[in-house]
Amino acid sequence: MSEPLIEVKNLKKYFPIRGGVLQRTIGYVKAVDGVSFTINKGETLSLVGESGCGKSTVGRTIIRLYDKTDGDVLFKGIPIHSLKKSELRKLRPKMQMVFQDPFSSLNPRLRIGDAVGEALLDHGLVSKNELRDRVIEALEMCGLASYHIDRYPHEFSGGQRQRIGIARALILDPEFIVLDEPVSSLDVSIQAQIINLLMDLQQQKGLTYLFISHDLSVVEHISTRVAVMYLGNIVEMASRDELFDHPLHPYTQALLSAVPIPDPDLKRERIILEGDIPSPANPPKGCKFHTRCPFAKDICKEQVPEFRDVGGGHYVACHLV
Amino acid sequence: MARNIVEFRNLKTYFYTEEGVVKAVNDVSFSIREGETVCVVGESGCGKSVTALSLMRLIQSPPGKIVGGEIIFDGRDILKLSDAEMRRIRGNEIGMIFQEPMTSLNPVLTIGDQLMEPLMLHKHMTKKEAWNKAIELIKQVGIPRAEQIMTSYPHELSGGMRQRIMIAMAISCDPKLLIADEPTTALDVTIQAQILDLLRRLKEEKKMALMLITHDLGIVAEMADYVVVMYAGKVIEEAPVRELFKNPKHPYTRGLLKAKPVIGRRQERLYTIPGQVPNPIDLGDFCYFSDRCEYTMDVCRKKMPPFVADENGHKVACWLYEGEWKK
Amino acid sequence: MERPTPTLDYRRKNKKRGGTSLWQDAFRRFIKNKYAILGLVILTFMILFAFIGPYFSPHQDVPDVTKANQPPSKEHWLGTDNLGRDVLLRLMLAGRISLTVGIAATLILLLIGVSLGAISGYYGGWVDVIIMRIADIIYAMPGLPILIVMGAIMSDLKIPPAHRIYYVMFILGIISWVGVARLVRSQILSLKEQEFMLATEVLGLRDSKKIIKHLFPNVLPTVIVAGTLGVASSIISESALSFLGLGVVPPTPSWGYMLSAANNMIDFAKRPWLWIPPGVAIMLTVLAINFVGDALRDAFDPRQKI
Amino acid sequence: MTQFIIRRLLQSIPTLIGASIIIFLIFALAPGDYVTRQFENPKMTPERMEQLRALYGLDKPLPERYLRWAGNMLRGEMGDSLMFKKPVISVINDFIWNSFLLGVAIMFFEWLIASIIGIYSAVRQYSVFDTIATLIIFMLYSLPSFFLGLVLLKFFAVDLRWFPVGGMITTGSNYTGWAYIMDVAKHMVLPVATLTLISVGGLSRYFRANMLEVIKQDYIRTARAKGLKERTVIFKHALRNALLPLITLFTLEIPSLFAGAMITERIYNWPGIGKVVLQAIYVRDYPLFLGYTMLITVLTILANILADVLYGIADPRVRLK
Repeated sequence: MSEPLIEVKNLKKYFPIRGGVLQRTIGYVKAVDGVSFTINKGETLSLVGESGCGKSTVGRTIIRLYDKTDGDVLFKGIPIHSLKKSELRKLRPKMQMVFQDPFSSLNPRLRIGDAVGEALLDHGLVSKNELRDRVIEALEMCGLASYHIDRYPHEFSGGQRQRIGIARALILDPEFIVLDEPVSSLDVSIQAQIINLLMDLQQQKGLTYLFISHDLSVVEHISTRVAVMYLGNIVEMASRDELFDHPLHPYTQALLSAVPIPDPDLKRERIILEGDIPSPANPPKGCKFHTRCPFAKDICKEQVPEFRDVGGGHYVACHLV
Repeated sequence: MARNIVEFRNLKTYFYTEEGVVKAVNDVSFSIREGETVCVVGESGCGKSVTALSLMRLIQSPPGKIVGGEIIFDGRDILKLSDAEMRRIRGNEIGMIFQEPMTSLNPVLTIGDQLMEPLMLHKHMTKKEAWNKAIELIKQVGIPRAEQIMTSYPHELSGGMRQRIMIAMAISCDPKLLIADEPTTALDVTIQAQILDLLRRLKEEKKMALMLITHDLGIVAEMADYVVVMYAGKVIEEAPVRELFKNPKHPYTRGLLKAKPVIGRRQERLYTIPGQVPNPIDLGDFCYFSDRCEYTMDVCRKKMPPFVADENGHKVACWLYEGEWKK
Repeated sequence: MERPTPTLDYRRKNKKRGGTSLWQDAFRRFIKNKYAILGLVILTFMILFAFIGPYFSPHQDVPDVTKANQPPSKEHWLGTDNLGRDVLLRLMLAGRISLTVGIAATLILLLIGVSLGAISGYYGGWVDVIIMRIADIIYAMPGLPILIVMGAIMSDLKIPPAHRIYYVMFILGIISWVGVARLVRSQILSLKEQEFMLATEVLGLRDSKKIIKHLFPNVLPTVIVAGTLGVASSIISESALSFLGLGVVPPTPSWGYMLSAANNMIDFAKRPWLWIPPGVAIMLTVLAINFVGDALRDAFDPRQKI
Repeated sequence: MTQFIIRRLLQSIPTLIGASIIIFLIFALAPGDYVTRQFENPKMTPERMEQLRALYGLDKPLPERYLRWAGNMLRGEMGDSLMFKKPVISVINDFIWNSFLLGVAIMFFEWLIASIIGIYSAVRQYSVFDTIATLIIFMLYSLPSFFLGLVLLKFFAVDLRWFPVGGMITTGSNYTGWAYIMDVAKHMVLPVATLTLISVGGLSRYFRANMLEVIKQDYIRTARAKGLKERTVIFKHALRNALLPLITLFTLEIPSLFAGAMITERIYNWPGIGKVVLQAIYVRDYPLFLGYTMLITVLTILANILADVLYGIADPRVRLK
């Protein structure tokens, strides 16, 4: 087993809800409600779940775009959330992020060369005359051409912009990259290009990824390990093969069976979940999934299931397993 | 064989933009039979939505305009109808649901108000009758507490519920055809499963044809009887669903099937189609896929391939099959 | 990768190597706008008229009572005033004042409005609360009466006529920055939500870079539009104040002050050449600026075409 | 809702205090006061001036004067107008309704014309009507109100003699009943026309922009897809949404009904509050001006709260807490 690069310990992120005459905090949206996991060097851990499950908030809190509410995040043993602003800034290049929306993730008024190169310059990692070469190198590594350096974001398609976003992160020579739904707004044919690019780069550079996605088929392709989130908690976590071949949590099973498969002859037993995802401001008591779980028992309504190892690094939080 | 409910014949819908003419739908022909589910599949900008909106005559003009062709619906050419006649078809004989359930319902009108509108208009129901029918519809699309929903506003409902309401509204007048334009793209996968299930059930119950527009081949495999593949404003391949998945012919279709990761089918690398969809402005007269195709020949860059059917009725527009046509 | 990805240009028409910035795009849209061009032509004319025009006038701006109150003639195209001065020349000279005050007042209001709005939006917290409270206070007070009272106080303070113009600029700037501040603040708040601003944090950019390279250029279009339209309303406010005799006063006339000739019943009824030309001049200038401002808004934001 | 109103009222207290301090200071710091202005002549001795100042309470230190003034204001006592020699309240009451009459007429015509032009321009965007309306509107809102007022006065009253040159009733007449109403109406035509023409431009642009924005929305497409008549689509589905932001605008215009139009009232010699206040400024009648300014400030603050409340009632998406 290789060494952990990221350790997340009981991380919580609550967003206050304000109300009343004086706009006091009257409640919290528990976007992330106590998650723990580690990411080992060189692997891809995927966080998968539906909208509102808190997967993006986890990603943003890990690299301290948001301040945590509770818990700890260690990057190579350094507690990220205890760093001073200047120390954090120095560490920034090591932890990067690729964003979901290729249209809003690039400043429309900045040339590509500046967008990709500015951080390198700002951190003093390169001299001004070397900069251009480094930018071109990064662009080419991401499948773009050197003459793109003088262009503006609106002159590129979604897939190309996503490549620019990747180049911008890559040029800083990071060890860890949070990929926040990097392909979900792209068409299938472009999606495949970007996934391959990400996997190639990981191999060449020994990168460690946290891959956030709602698309299970992409997750299955790209991950080493997978964690399934529901309403702010991880309900199941295991190696990719284990999770997809032997899903234990009813939610994971339902998710997997809900994905349409491009084979008209395949007839599957489908678990169709009833109802909607409850609001994270007012989650159900006990197991948060019990309101939609086809197998829910009385205990599920009262007791929060423990997140435990059921063997071989397969973790699950369910009373019925 | 059931008769055609819709037949697109050489439909051309262009958009006149500042940069030039976008031939969003460029000589498209296909048909949908009664009670059949036809999936129109393709990537963004391929013209699949514009085809559907042309059928409803809801293309915004300017910049859009239907410049040629015919759309025969139930024996009449839609494009020749008066506005009043067209309105009697919309929402009555053809229902339509859209991609964004969050913005497709009017935020300041109650669900009940919006549901009752087409019933009172097309079926000449009284308010009371329409109210009862609307409640029945809400139950039919699987939403509990129908009375309460009637007086709710759209923002009080979740995305999945709103899409159910949209469906209820679209089927309220028992249309012969339901158009669903990416109905589940904005929804979570467990909700998507609910909606697809609902659409399938309603289609059977109401015996209506379904024109389902999607980019997801998984949904196509699950829902379609017949598939139409579009690329850059053209239909490049069409076939019955089993035939298409078993024996995809066009390199683009094949590429799409290979490029999408599939659950339970692990592979080392994904197949990729290189490059990207061409800029739709001022395209020439050649195969639009030629610059991304791994089998490109000289002829592909010079002439537009004709759309030809083989003996199984599997149609494809590709020069690779030139040899087969001569037989 | 199996094969190198062919790098297709998204816009094939764009053959040149250097990219086209949004500024260039906006410029292209701007010069295509007929109203914008008309506005620019009128505006250029007014500026030349006011600043160069007087050098071509055969008259001197000195009283000559022998020629008082003459109607328009070949010699005096717009007639003469009650002191026998050429109205056309006065109109040009007044234009200098009106245009200068309009522009300077706008610069002051932009300076205050943009900096307060930016600070408020960027830092948030209690700074934001305080600035927005002050904005609320100023917004709640009736603008024109306060403006007029300040004009009156200027008279009480016995400010020399030559200096009044600076005070007028300043007063106009101070009472009209609220709109711009709110606009800039809301723009910055929405920019902060954009992923590229999150990216600047992830990249660890310095605050100064975030502001100068990322926020500022994206707020600038809004500021330019607000500034242009601000000049128009400053000109109108100044003319109202001067019309009441509480703004810029003789010997330096402004268009508004010239219009106050209409306060005299005889001049008003019998000598329209004294007060109609400055009114038309104000209207033309403001119209031209509004055309340009509106075209700029369209050019910067083609989606919001109105 | 009640909670929201209470909160907003509480929030407006500091605003009101701040505004009152600023308004008070503006006058207090001005050198010329009522006494110097009104009684300064060679015969007046400095002693007598001081006596007068003491009489009017102008000799006390500033904070004391402010507190006394503010305390009086809170009790609704605005003091006596120096110019009219009677309570400010009754002066305001004497003239404000004349302004209100003018204001209501203007508001009626402004909204009527603007809505017709705005909606029609939006529905027929780029038509000949739209182009011409746009041009005229631009010209109207580029006009200073006093210039338009003067031109209309010169042309229609002085030259053509269609309408009276000023005032509210014909001098020396003592019409009653219908004749009185007609007389007032005749006097109202020009001032109402002036202010309506000036303000109709901006509002109709706003109407048009709102309509255009709403017509682009998905739910309008949905309405059309239901086969609704274009009339229903525009007036039921589009207009209701387009009107929402206009509710705010409308409510915020309410204080101006009471504020009077200083310059226009002066030009047409309309006996409204605006004209009187302008006069008060010229003679430095501070109590009257202070009373008036505070009244309008309070009305503006209340209108702001009312605007939010009405918006909350009209838009089901907004929940007032």
